[in-house]
Amino acid sequence: MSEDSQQTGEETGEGTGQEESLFEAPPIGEQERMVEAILFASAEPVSVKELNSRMPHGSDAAEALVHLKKRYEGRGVNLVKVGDAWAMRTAPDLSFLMQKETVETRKLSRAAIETLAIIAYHQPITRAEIEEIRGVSVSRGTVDQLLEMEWIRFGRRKMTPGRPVTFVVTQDFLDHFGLESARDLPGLKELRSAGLLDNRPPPSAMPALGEGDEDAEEESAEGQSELFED
Amino acid sequence: MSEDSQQTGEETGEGTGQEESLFEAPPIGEQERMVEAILFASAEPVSVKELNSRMPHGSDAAEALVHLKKRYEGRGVNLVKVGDAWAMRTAPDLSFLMQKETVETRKLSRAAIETLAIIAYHQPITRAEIEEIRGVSVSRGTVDQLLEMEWIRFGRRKMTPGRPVTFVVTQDFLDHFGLESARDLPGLKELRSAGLLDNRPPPSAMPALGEGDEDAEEESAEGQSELFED
Amino acid sequence: MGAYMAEDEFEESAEVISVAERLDAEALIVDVDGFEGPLDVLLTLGRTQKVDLTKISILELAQQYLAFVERAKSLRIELAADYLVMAAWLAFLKSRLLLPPDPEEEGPSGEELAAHLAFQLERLQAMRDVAARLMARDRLGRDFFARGIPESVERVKKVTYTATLLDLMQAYSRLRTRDEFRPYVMDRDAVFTLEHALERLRGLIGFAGKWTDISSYIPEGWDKDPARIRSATASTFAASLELVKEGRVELRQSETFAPIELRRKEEP
Repeated sequence: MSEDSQQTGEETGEGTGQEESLFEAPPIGEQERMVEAILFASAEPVSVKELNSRMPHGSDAAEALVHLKKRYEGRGVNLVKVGDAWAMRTAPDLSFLMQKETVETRKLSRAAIETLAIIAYHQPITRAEIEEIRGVSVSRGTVDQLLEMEWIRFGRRKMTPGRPVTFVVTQDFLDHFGLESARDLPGLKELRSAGLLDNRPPPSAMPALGEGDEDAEEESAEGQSELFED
Repeated sequence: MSEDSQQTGEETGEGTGQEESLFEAPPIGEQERMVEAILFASAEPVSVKELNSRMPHGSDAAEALVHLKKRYEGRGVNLVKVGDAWAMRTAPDLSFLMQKETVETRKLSRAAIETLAIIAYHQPITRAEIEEIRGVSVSRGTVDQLLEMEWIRFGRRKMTPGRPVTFVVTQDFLDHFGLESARDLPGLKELRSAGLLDNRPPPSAMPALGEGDEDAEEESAEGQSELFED
Repeated sequence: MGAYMAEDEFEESAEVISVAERLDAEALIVDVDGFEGPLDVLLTLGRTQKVDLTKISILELAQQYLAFVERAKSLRIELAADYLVMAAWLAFLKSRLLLPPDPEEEGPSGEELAAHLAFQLERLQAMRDVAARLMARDRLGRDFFARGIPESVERVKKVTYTATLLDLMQAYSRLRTRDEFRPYVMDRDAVFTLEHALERLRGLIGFAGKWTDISSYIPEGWDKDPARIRSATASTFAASLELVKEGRVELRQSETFAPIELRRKEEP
């Protein structure tokens, strides 16, 4: 190794050197350490010329860089060339580590929970069928959100004209809601006996002016905003 | 390694189901790369806890650190422990290569240096105790300067009359002086075995130097042992 | 401890001190501001004894200190109160050390006081020594260095959505309840189109190997209120006729008003 540096020493050393003979260039392994330390600590990329000027006389930064680059290949930090200078940089595939996530938990929107409920109770179900039950169109955003959460996924296509895709709930969904299977969801009768269905309007009220209608209005407004979200 | 991850595709782990692999810890080699990247990116020491919180679920930063420390042994940059955190630092033997002129080292007064050493070796220590050791009152400016440099901070209050505040040294202090912990302070053992770190209360007729000398009496050796005990 | 000397020795050395000490004291006084208090002065004076701090003669030191203070006074140099307090105390200590112990007297003996002073001096010296060692260590930014281009950690806010089983069931029941009370609303919701019915039947006839009442093909949600039942029944019936025409199903009715039944037509 030291023979190599002896050879290459001439070309790099020529500009600066009056003390050439006094000091022998450090072994290339040492030079590699030096380049490593300088690049690590420098606030800016460092050129080969500057490296040579800071390293002991007779050093060959260019050669040390070749070794160092190899050493950092595939590591969490890589040696990269920036213009005609060199710097150490985090490996691009690890850039996600330079982010600190803060997680905020929010309630699912009403549109999303309704869509989810319909899928859970009727799976496999097409978008048209969901819309049919909800009485309003289902925005892409809502479905995408549920897909992204991995609470629903695509099921088999329906054997009907257009072969529409269906949606089914996932294992994650079952895990989240503590269900063995979607069949374990309580039926309408059970919901009613559990008092979950008694939000019915009083019999005397005019249905058209009742809460059902309000609902529909509210929902369509919601539906719209969903559409503009994405 | 990187070829492998290419093969196994989107998720971090090979192996079983898609949902499961999301929560499978990356291979230890990958974890080592991650710790490397995070520590390289930070000028400040990073605690194991923080490393774990930034790495994928199930990672074991402590183990990755063991591997990484080995990898950087004898390199131009080393992995060093600072309190309960870790940092990458250039090897001290290469200091001659570094550009010191860019680093502003603030001149510390003799009083400040002495006060710092007394705090480091006697922590947690009250102002009165520092004064008892130095035989002179401690100026506000001295303590303020050390606080401002973040080399000392307030510790717990002493359970003595007046519940005086105590001072302890910080992680920055350890980092600056290349100490893994306060136990590694130079000469600590000798001082202790010579009884020079004992809290020997002055006989009652001794002159009081500085203010609150009264509560110096109560100080048991218990205070010291907290930080230095292994 | 060797903190003080025998009396006869002292008498002798006191003479010596007064000569050598005058010069030292003057040198001290010149930069009295440079001292970090009386203990610092005592340490400096102690060094003139040229012995290990553990073997220092406290009596001699007291003598030296008192000479220093006397000298300062004669030079009309104002000493801080701390220095004078120490002088008074050392004078007291000196008398304690020189006079035979008075059994009447309370408090610590002269030897105890001297021992503590020796301890204080030794401790202060030790602290100075380790302070110097500390400052001589390899130091961050001087001997070793941190990353020159640190990368900042970007804060990312991630939102996760959640819902409870109760939310889910309430949402579903809200939807179903609304359907139950849809009958009076004359809107297109009460119309089950022929297209819908055809779509539905086509999807289901694969399973209709046996004769099945076509009313069982009416979708859920259309079997509660009369208007919807009517619409769904009509369109399902029409759709089944369409499928008969296509040759895909067979229909039968045993008598008037009996259920109309449908069956998949077997492949020839």
